[in-house]
Amino acid sequence: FAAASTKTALDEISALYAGSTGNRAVVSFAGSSALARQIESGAPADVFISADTGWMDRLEDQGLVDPATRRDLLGNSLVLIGTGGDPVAITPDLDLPALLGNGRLAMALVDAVPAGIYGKAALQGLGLWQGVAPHVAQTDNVRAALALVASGEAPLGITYVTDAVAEPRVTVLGRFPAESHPRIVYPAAAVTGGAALDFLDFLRSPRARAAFAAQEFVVLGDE
Amino acid sequence: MTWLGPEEWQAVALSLKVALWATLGGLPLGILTAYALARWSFPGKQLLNGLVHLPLILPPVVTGYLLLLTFGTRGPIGGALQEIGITFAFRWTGAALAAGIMAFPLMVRAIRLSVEAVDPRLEEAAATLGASRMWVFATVTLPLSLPGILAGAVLAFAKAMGEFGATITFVSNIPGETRTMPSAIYAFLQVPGGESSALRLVAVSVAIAMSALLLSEMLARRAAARVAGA
Amino acid sequence: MTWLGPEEWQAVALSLKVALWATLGGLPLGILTAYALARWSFPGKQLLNGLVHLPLILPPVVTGYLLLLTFGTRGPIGGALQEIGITFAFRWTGAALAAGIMAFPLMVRAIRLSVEAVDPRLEEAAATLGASRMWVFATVTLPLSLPGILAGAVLAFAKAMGEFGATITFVSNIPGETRTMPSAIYAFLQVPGGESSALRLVAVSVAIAMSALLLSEMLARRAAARVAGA
Amino acid sequence: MTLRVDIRQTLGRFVLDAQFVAPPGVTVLFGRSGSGKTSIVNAVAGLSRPGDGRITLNDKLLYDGARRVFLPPHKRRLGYIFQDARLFPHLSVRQNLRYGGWFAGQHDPADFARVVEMLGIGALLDRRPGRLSGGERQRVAIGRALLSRPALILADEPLAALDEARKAEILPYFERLRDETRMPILYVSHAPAEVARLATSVIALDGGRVVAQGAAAEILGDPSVTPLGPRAAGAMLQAVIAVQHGDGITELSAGDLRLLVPQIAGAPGAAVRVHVQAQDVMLATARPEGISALNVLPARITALRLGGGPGALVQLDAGGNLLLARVTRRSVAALGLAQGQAVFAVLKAVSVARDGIAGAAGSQR
Amino acid sequence: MTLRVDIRQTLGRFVLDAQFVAPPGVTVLFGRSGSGKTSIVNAVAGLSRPGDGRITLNDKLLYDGARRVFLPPHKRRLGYIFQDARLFPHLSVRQNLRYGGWFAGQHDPADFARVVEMLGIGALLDRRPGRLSGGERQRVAIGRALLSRPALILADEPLAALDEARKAEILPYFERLRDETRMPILYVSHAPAEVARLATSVIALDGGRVVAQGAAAEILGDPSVTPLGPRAAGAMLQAVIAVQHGDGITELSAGDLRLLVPQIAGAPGAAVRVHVQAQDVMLATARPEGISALNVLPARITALRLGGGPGALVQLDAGGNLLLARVTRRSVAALGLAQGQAVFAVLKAVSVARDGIAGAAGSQR
Ligand SMILES: Nc1ncnc2c1ncn2[C@@H]1O[C@H](COP(=O)(O)OP(=O)(O)OP(=O)(O)O)[C@@H](O)[C@H]1O
Ligand SMILES: Nc1ncnc2c1ncn2[C@@H]1O[C@H](COP(=O)(O)OP(=O)(O)OP(=O)(O)O)[C@@H](O)[C@H]1O
Ligand SMILES: [Mg+2]
Ligand SMILES: [Mg+2]
Repeated sequence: FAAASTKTALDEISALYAGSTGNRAVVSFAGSSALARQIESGAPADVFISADTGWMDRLEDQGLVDPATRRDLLGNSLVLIGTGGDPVAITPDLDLPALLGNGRLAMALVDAVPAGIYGKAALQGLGLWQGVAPHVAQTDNVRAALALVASGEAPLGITYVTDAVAEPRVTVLGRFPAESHPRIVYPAAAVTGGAALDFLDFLRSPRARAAFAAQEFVVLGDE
Repeated sequence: MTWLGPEEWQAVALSLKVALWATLGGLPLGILTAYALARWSFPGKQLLNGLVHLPLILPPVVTGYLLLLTFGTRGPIGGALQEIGITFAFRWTGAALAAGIMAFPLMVRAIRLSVEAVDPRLEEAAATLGASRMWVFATVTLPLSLPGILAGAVLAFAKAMGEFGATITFVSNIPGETRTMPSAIYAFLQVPGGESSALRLVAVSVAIAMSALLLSEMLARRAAARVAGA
Repeated sequence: MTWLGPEEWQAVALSLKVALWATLGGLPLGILTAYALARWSFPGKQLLNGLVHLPLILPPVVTGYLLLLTFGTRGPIGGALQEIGITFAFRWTGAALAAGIMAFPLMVRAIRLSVEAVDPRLEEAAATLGASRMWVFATVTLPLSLPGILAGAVLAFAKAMGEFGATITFVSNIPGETRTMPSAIYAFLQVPGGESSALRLVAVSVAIAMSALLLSEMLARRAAARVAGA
Repeated sequence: MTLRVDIRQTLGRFVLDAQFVAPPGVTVLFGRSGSGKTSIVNAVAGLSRPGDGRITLNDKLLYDGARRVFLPPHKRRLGYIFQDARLFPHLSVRQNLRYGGWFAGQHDPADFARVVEMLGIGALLDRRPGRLSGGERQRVAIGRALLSRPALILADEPLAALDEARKAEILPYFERLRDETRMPILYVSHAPAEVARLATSVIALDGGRVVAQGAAAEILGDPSVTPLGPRAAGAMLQAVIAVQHGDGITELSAGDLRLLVPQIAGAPGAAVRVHVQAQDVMLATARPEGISALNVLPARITALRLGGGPGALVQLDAGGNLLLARVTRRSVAALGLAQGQAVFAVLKAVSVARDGIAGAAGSQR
Repeated sequence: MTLRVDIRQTLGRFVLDAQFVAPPGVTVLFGRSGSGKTSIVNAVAGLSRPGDGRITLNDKLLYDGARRVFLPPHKRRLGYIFQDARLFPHLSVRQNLRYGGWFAGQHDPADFARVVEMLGIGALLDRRPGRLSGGERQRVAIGRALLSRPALILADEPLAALDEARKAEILPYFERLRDETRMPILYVSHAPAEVARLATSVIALDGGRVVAQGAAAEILGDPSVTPLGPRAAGAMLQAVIAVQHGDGITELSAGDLRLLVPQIAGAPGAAVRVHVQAQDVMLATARPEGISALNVLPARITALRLGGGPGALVQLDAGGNLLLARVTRRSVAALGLAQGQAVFAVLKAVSVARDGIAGAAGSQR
């Protein structure tokens, strides 16, 4: 069970995994919250890769995942995107409302979806949230925010870098400083009673790392 | 009531507004489309029929995305409408449009079934009495299709109350503007422990839709009793 | 065809299976419910009516969540059913259940409208000719409700083909088991560059639903022509 | 086999309160439009539930308000011919006709063929009812009811939509049903000819109440009751065929009377029923000579009733038979007609037209 | 004002091919069930589109197959009384009645009241049609058509569902329409009494073709055509009221004839039309005495037609009027009847009953 945003990389990795071990990895992609609830309801999952730590913490509290196997698998960073335009430096001095004009700042749900939560935290950390809050258009996932920007509906948006680089119609205007928001991590853990520990290990193999990196994920590791 | 915060009340009010507009605004077009599909034959009829069903077939996200492309400020229709002052993007009107479009197939089907059930011999009788096609429609077909129109309206209203995927994709989720109940519920469900807040909103939403349902049943029963004769 | 990968074909086949089962499996219950709502009066009728509409009103995610809670392996009904060997959770059967439940209100409404339009005087005539209530239903009411049954079936099928929110929430998105077309489309849309794959699936899904629609229109037209007399 | 009806029912502002007994044979219900005929038939059929009362068919209880018995329509074994045909639009004519047979459990092809033939609907069998003409529809409805093997026939103006020729073809079938089965037939009709020809007993309704009931001969021959209007007043003679003359004339004998009528089928000795309309009977004080009327019958005036209008009804005893004659008051005065007087009743053979003659009730042919 | 119809139309396996002209007054269409009467009426109404032909009302072209003209029904200004009433179930009786008026643009309360009164539907005005009786429904349908201020009335068996008394009340209204307006009325009926009373001209249909047409007096008085069956054969006399006698007898004069009939309203000099049925006329070679029949008319036999059956039709000239008598062949032989012979036609006053007398076509009252 894996957060939907990891699909491209995980598809590739599971193919590699099948090739190298002969075992097939079946990956179910959905929102982290849905997956977590399903695991709570007894879903036949072996491995859970969450897009944020909250749901993983909850499962861990309930003893549904094996804390021993939990590790932070991936990292990501937030960027400000737009369609064309000059790069900006994202500092507390950034005048976002001016950049937006009448437009909206597209973000994922700032209280619910990880990318939104991180984005809000970053803006708050930079002291920009107050000014920009009334202009935020929230979507149910990062991709929808990206689509708003790509279609020109919103001049600016905040997404993961992994999403931004894959959409040719948007350009990255600036990266949020890593210290402006909590660390973005994708924790992975084995579901209690699940089998495929070797898959979890495989995720940290060099080939898997390469696949993740190709999608601009920051591969966190044992370093 | 104290158990809903002001923001939540705002979502309730907005949802009501959106659902009402989606229903009432869609009704004339829905009736027209249903009538055309039931009674006329014209080239492209099956195309229209397919088009009407499209929002049902497509995953809502796709519908929302398509709406964005056509009715967005840069979209072909959205751009044109904006010139005459109608904006959908990020407005509650857009939410109503999305809800209306998602509800449209349900509405059209219900009305069409009722129109098809109207005895054409009564329409003929009206014509011999001097009623033109439009008058026949207004005085005979329309009132006799009332069960379907009511059913269509209530289905559309219920659907509009529950619509989420297309809405949030098209007009996102802006508190007070496009943050309808389903968006709010969704947001609550995304965070660990948000279930109870979501539940309260679900309860309100169900209560509203059920009232609409009961109302429509009452109206339908009254209409049926009148037709049965007293 | 070469432009769909094997996984995608799997999703298409699965979606078809799920939608067919959701439609055909739901039909008997849908007809019964529609008939009961149209012709009987019993205590709790409005409750049943409300219950039927519930999946329409609730955001799909909520429906999916409720399904998960009741029909999941740890849920009260799901647990009981599992003991007798029926599992919904994370099986294609669960996807069919979710799609069927989401489509149920549409189906029931359409059938109910048609049942209500059947002239009760014909049912009376059948009774005087010796037909018991069940036979009247089978030989008069049912065939005369055909337009609504067809409409209900096609609406349900289309809805089932497009159903996503409740399905993914209830049974997740497991390739080959519960990964229907809409889920696959969703997954594609979640990742950078997946749009074109999503588009292909959308096209297939639309093509299938449209074929079903055309088929139903044809059948309906034939039935109508027969009733009009030849 | 007898149908007993005793019901009270309120329909909107209309109150039905009817008691009557329908013996075997045809019981004709008549009365003005809106007098409650269809409402009664519906109650007997079980399509409406009276507020109170009791309906029995032989010893089968169909409805009892006090004991809360209500036999559902499909258990009543009825053949109901509706005023509005109510054919099943999704079934072919053939399937419509066979519908009742499915539940009666048997299908008799000979019977089917006979009914189809009589109703002239052979060419329609594979059509659907949608585009049938009004009369065709009604004929199919008649066939459907007859073929359901009912224990009781309810016919609500079954022939109103039909032309005279078709009526003349179908009426004998109802006569045969009346004569060959012991089934009660409740028959709503406004047509004097049908009433005269079919009725075993007659029930007149007005405003939901029974205002007159009795044996047909009695009611129709009673000068004080002219329920169907003066044209329908007349007497019913029970006769047997005496001689079949070669020139298309049949000689009947009724009591001491000999009556010449246009040819009717039947061997000598066969019983027939003749309805002689009062207005077709002329009275003469002396035997008229050189007239075209073939029947000049010696008779005695037994009653004389002057109406409010210009007419008068004269009841006669002609050779032991009751006859009615309708004349003007002026003639009563001119001829000095009085009770007990001997007169001649003059009756044209052609006046006793085909539709006034019928196989008698209970005759064994 | 004249309606001209010339149409060919194929309906399933039924082929309609009818040409006729309906002059002002009532044109009665009759023929067996399924002979195409309703199909013709529908074509005139514009509810079906014939394959070919032409329909005109006066100089207004309603349909022309060659020139592809088809006037939609709502522009034809029709009052169509349907065989199946077709009331609007969602409207009250009052609204049904007023429906046509909305489009005619005027509502005449006096007219409305008069029609409601005549049809006896005053008590039903606020009800919906759902639970009306069959006859009530038909009466409302008649009212609805009459109140739409039509230029042409199409009546498809309008009175079939009604009782005799009600018929007798409504028939005069159609007569008045016929006599007071120049509107053509196309009237489908099977009832000889209605035909005799209303028809200005008559069209007989069989299998979709016109088999006989002409003025009513001509067709009904022609011994070789008995379109409604022998009972309906008869002659139509044009008469004027001569004397109103005190005893409820009205004396009419027609040509050189004096005729006594039951009282009919009208001042002396008023024109009336009398239908004398052939079977009500008795022939005598010598003037009979002491009989109840009030009319003994000297006449001369002008034609004699022996049918295949036991009957014969005798055409008479009585004081310049054509009369028909139906007698048995046996009487023809017994009395030695022959063309040219002088005889007496004996006719009971009561035989010329109310429904055989009507204000004459075109009379100015
Ligand atoms: N659309 C149609 N398709 C096939 N057959 C038709 C159609 N319309 C009429 N007919 C047939 O044409 C014939 C004439 O029908 P029509 O209704 O004109 O008869 P009618 O003279 O009015 O008879 P009735 O007195 O029974 O009402 C009937 O046999 C009928 O079944
Ligand atoms: N359910 C009802 N509610 C109100 N009024 C009713 C109802 N059913 C019948 N009536 C009225 O009761 C009266 C009797 O109706 P019914 O149908 O029995 O008349 P009918 O004798 O069959 O007349 P017809 O000869 O016109 O068919 C009518 O005036 C009718 O309008
Ligand atoms: Mg009736
Ligand atoms: Mg007809």
